[in-house]
Amino acid sequence: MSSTAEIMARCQGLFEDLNYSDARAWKAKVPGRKVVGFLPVYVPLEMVHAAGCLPLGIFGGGDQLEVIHGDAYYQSYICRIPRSTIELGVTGRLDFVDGMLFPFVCDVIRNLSGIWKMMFPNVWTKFFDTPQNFDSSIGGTYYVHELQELREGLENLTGRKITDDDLRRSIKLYNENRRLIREVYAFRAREPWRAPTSEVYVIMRAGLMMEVEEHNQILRDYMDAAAREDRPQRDNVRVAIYGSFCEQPPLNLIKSVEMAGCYVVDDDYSLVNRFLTEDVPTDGDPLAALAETYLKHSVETSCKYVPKEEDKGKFHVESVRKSGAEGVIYATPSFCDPALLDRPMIAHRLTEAGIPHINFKYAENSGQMQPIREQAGTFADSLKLWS
Amino acid sequence: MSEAIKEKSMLLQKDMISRNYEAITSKHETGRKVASTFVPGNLNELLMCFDIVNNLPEINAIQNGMRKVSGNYILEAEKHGHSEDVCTYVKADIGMMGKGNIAPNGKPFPNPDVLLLSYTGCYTFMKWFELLREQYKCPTLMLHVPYEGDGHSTKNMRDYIVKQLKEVVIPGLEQVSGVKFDIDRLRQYLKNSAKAEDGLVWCLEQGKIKPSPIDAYFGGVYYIGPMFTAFRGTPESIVYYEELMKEVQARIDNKLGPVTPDGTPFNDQKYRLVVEGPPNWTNFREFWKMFYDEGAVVVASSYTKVGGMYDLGFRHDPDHPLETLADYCLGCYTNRNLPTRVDILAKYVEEYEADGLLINSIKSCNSFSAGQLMIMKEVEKRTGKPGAFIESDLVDPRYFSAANIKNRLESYFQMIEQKRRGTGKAA
Amino acid sequence: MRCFIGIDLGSTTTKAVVMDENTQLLGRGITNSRSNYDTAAAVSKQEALIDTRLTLFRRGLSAVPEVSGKVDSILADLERNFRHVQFLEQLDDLEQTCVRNVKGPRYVGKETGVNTALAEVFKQLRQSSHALFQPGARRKSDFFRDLAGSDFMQFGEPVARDAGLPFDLLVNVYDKSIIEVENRPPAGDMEGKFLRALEKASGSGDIDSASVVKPVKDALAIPLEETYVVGTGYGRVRLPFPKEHIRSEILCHGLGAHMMYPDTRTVLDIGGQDTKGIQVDPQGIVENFQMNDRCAAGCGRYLGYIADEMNMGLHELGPLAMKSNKTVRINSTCTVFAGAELRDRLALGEKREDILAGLHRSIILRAMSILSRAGGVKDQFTFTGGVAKNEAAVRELRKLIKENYGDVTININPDSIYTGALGGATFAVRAVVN
Amino acid sequence: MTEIITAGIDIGSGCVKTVLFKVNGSDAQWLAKETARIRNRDPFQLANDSYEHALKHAGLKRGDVAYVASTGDAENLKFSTGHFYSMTTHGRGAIYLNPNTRSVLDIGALNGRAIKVDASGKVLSYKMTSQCASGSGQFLENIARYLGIAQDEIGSLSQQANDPEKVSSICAVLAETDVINMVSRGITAPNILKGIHESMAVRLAKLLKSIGSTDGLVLMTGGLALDTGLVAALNEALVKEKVNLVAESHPDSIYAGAIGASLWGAFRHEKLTRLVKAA
Ligand SMILES: Nc1ncnc2c1ncn2[C@@H]1O[C@H](COP(=O)(O)OP(=O)(O)O)[C@@H](O)[C@H]1O
Ligand SMILES: Nc1ncnc2c1ncn2[C@@H]1O[C@H](COP(=O)(O)OP(=O)(O)O)[C@@H](O)[C@H]1O
Ligand code: SF4
Ligand code: SF4
Ligand code: SF4
Repeated sequence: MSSTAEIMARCQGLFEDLNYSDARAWKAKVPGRKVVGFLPVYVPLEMVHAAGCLPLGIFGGGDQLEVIHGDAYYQSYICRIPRSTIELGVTGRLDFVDGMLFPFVCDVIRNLSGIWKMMFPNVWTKFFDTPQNFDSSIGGTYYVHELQELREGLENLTGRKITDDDLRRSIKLYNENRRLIREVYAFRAREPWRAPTSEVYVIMRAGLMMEVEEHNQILRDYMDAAAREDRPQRDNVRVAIYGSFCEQPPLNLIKSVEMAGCYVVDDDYSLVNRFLTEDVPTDGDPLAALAETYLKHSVETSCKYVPKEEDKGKFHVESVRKSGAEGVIYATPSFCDPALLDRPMIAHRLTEAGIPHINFKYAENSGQMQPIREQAGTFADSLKLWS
Repeated sequence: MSEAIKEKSMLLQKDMISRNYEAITSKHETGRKVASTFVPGNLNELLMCFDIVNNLPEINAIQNGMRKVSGNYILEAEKHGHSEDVCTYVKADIGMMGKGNIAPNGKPFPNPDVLLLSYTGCYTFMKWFELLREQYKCPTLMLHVPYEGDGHSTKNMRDYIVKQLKEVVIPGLEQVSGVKFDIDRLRQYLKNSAKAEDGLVWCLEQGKIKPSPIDAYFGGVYYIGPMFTAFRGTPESIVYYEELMKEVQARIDNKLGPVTPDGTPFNDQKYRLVVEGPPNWTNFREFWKMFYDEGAVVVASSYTKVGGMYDLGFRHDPDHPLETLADYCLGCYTNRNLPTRVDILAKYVEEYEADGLLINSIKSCNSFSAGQLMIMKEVEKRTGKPGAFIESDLVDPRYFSAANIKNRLESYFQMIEQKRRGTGKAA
Repeated sequence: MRCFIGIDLGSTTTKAVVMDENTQLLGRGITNSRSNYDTAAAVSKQEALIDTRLTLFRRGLSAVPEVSGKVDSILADLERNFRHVQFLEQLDDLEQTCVRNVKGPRYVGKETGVNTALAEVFKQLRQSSHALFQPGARRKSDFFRDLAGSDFMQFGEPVARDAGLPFDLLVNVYDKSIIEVENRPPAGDMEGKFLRALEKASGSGDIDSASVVKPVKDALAIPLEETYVVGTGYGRVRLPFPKEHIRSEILCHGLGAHMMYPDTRTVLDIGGQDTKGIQVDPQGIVENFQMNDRCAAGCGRYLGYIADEMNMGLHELGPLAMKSNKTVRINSTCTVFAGAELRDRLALGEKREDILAGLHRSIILRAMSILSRAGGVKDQFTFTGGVAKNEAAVRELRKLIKENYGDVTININPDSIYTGALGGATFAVRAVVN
Repeated sequence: MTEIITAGIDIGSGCVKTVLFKVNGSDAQWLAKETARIRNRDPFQLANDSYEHALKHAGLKRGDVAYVASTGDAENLKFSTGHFYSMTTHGRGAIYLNPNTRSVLDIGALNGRAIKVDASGKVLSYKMTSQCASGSGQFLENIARYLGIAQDEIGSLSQQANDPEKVSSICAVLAETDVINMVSRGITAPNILKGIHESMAVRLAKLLKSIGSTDGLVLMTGGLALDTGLVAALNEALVKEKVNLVAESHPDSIYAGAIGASLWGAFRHEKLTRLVKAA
């Protein structure tokens, strides 16, 4: 049985490694293995897994990467994640990646897929679109075809067929992964001092850089270890953080928020592994199952259209209630149109529901934490002193 | 643009626009229904089938930008919690509501009866109408147009759009308007569209002549006006383009350049440019002047393709009414992937014999801007012609820095000039 | 003789270069632009003409056998003494201006006290000025404002304390007056000043007056005719010249770098508020360029803020940063926040030199992005602008160029700050001669 | 209710502010105040010295103080009992200085903060300016120095303006150049200062609106509160905005953070004592 410190050392190592040595080693181990990178927010990882590939989460360069060439491709008023992603590419850090998936998030990631095609013509690059029409017969039909296209693309890449049974097996593993993650989240919401978000977050990020089987084991081990260890409970308030679904904040920011007196009990960081909120059925046609789960049981986030006005923000309000958060910090990357355009609408809904909220912006390489501490700290003060 | 000298086509257009604003603002008297919808991927012919008047928030934002009121509207929106970082078209629109929602004709805008969210090429449209929907609480019809990520459309995409048209959009519009859908009416309008489209394409292609009888950017935004807004499919737009063609032909015959806002023909054309990206509206004339003062004419632009890429051969096809609408939506400029955009721009630089590609990068608009530096590099590489990059915004006056833009433009033109003279003998 | 002049009106400094018709460089002059632009242009031009005289002296003296081998030291003496004469003259002006400015409600009842203190401070300033102009003395800056200013603060504080006056009163009267003085171009009569300097220098014994005075006087007699002036730089639109005398700073920098290093293909210029990456062809013609956008993060002024925050001269930052062997990563390069970042880091217990090294690296990282945007770095590479004087910045640049572009010849000229003006002067020659 | 002594220490980016209070229930008596400009010194050492100074002034010893509350950049202050964040303390301090306060604008050297409070000093909402230093106190200070104007003269000069000149740049650095341009165009110092004040005022008005302040008194705290020109410009901007807000300053505005800390310290102390008793 490992301690949280041991688990964290493994995950931290993966999380910080901008050379992706682990994924490289995975690929080198068996000739012919392929690695497929993906960007936030959602792609069906089970499909990549079923193809025998390693899905590798590429979530920007964080605050340790010096961006030189990436800036040459983006104006100052565009968020950071595409430029650090380009930096990773240009500096050869992704030279072992055989395919790249650019999901439907926003115009920035969308256009990045085109840049990738031009810059790395030898990499299989796919823009992966998810429907914004949630009717099974309309959006569903379209999505099944898109999934089929993705399947064929992967088959082309690996030179082997993906059978329905391959897919079902992978879906099962990922159902397990999602279930365990839901458990970790519930555990943290119950006893946030035992599972600080600065740890949970790193475990989630690391999980997107390893095989799902290993991650499942780590999740189990972590919950065991964390429940056993004696960690002091502090006089902190409970907050949920939303708006951080794409470009990720620096780990220091998460730590600063915790230091300023907040327990983070819910978040939308690296959403991909919680995007589907229920198990994907493993009987019947797996593509239809994936499509149907996406249409009917996926999170609300800024990159998905909400068909009914009255449903906007409902997901957030419900998550706040479920996790027992006392307030919401809506923390968005600077220049993130999806999150920032959503912000007033979500804010209205939270206000209507009587949930206190604040917002601020960050960049993946933010260095100055003082304003963050001050804003989060004041929020904590105010929840502590007056509620 | 009050004191500008106007040609007949411009007066025609002005009249069309004001009649449309009249139709919108008088909806309570006339009982007509009003839809809000966007330029790229707009389904004007379809709306006409339901006698619905078309109100385009982007056009309102442009009007407000040119009338120099957008700055205040944007501030108003920011005061209500909108971020400084996001698209200013959206904020100018939301802010206008906050300030009484007055149309350019001075009358209040009525609330729309339906938001037709036929979004293509830009993600922000979706958020924009979610925001409007929150205000107006009116029916919202979403038409999701997939992005051409691989540089072409697929049957799946087309089927998806047609299905949405059949099962979501048309029934929705029938319900809002109480008018039954008549596909033959649609065919007739589409026929009108195709005819007008021929005219527009002819005009834009005259940029190949030297001196160019048109300015395909500053002038171009007028030429595309009727086609991109509420008039595609109407007989008036056919008349407009016939008039425009006559004017252009007259200039060709007399070897004249386009008419500048000062009213003089711009004949002394030293530099020919292809421009990528939308213009700035708040300082539109000042911006244009920076070009013609230096002798730069724009011979082709991408902005004039956001509402449809007709020059690549697409025409609305009355024989396949719904399919043609789908193809139209899929093919708008910003719905094409970056490699395709590079192909198009490089082709323009070559076919229009331009001195280079100038990019006006818009702070607001990720759809256009994210990736433009890569576009510039690629086009430079392919054509061997130098590119230049300036930055401004659509309707936020805070982001128009005349000195900065002028500095870059002058340097760019002097550079082209120096290069032309070969050895450094230039002075 | 015909003189061709290029003036580069930068955001922080204004530079002038004088050339003869064969594009031979005659003189350079610099002043800070923190004053009215006409004045800045006039002052820098005057400085360049002074330098031109020195060149002419050199030419004259080189023909005099008696001084062979001593020309350098004679000229250096002459210049030091000339500068000293000029300095004292400006100091007098400053003192009179200060006295005039001791008025208004804040000074009521304290006039005499302040005046006495001022007299004392200026006495000390005059005394210390000798040391400033000693042979081999290292001056913090070339500008009167900086030289007089730092000593004024240094002497002022104890004087004020002893006199029981708030130091702020003195600072304020200084701040007010220095602008006025700066906005008055130093009185003309260059010849007279040179003659006085010559006297002073020969008074000191090591100059053989007879053999030197005549060639110097002869050189002073040569009329300097301003044949053509070209203006460039940030403030060029405000220059008092017609449009055809004005060139884009990009072109001037490209051409200037080409004049210095004909094999240059890539030029980086880091100025006060902009950073430019320029590609030039073998003729010095600009092929491509990029500059920072509407945010001045990470430009030269950034270092100015840091220097202020640390109470140091700009010249001293580089050497201190060089002492570091560990770099602290700094991500935010907002020029104005530089000070805050510094404080933040100091509070975290980082060492000053390490933070400084980090700040220098972040400036250069930004410059590297602009270079990358302008098409990368080709052989040879020339670094120009004020920041090229900073050794720590140069060290980081060399490292990063090597890492990203391999072995590239890197040219850095001690006079690189004049690159734009040099290009301007070259354009001036071409306008007339070709 | 027992009478206790509490201290509030506010470490800012420009100065350290220290206060001492005697608190008895809702009754608070101000015993001492100290400001020290940091000027490249170690702020923690400075805080320590200031604190000593203040104690001496009030005739007290360290042991007499029940709760030392820090605020500002002072989370790591060794001798503090607890830390409150700036906006919590500025809100409370502002209510102490003027009980009619409903919104607080705290404008320091680098950041601006708008805070909406209720009558008890409870923070209802707040917002900080962004990471870009445009329109900050530091910027104004630089310009003033360049113009040769002392900080306490800025206000009155600005109010003498007859034709304020707009500052167009968003960037504080480029704006400085703008200003230098203005000087060379012969624009007078009052018109330049007023122009800067106006552009700051617009931003501040926006900040206030964004936290939902629509009526009542706005108390300015922090270093720039004493700048009467800014207060005047802000009031003009508020009138133009047609909001029912009036901005005022207070001679002790600069202490608002420290006062708030001291008073929340007392509140917290009482709560803790009660908890201990209950236990
Ligand atoms: N001796 C020096 N050592 C280090 N840096 C210097 C020195 N002199 C000038 N600088 C830097 O150079 C900048 C000015 O560069 P310059 O090329 O003159 O700019 P501009 O043309 O915009 O006036 C200053 O802001 C300063 O940071
Ligand atoms: N009388 C005054 N008039 C104008 N500005 C002032 C005055 N006194 C102080 N300041 C400005 O106030 C700022 C410091 O304010 P303060 O609230 O102490 O900031 P911080 O909390 O960040 O240290 C400085 O920028 C200084 O220039
Ligand atoms: S951070 Fe926001 S704007 Fe940037 S790529 Fe992600 S979703 Fe798009
Ligand atoms: S982002 Fe661009 S395309 Fe999208 S709404 Fe704004 S201006 Fe239009
Ligand atoms: S971040 Fe700093 S340097 Fe950049 S615009 Fe803002 S104030 Fe200017």
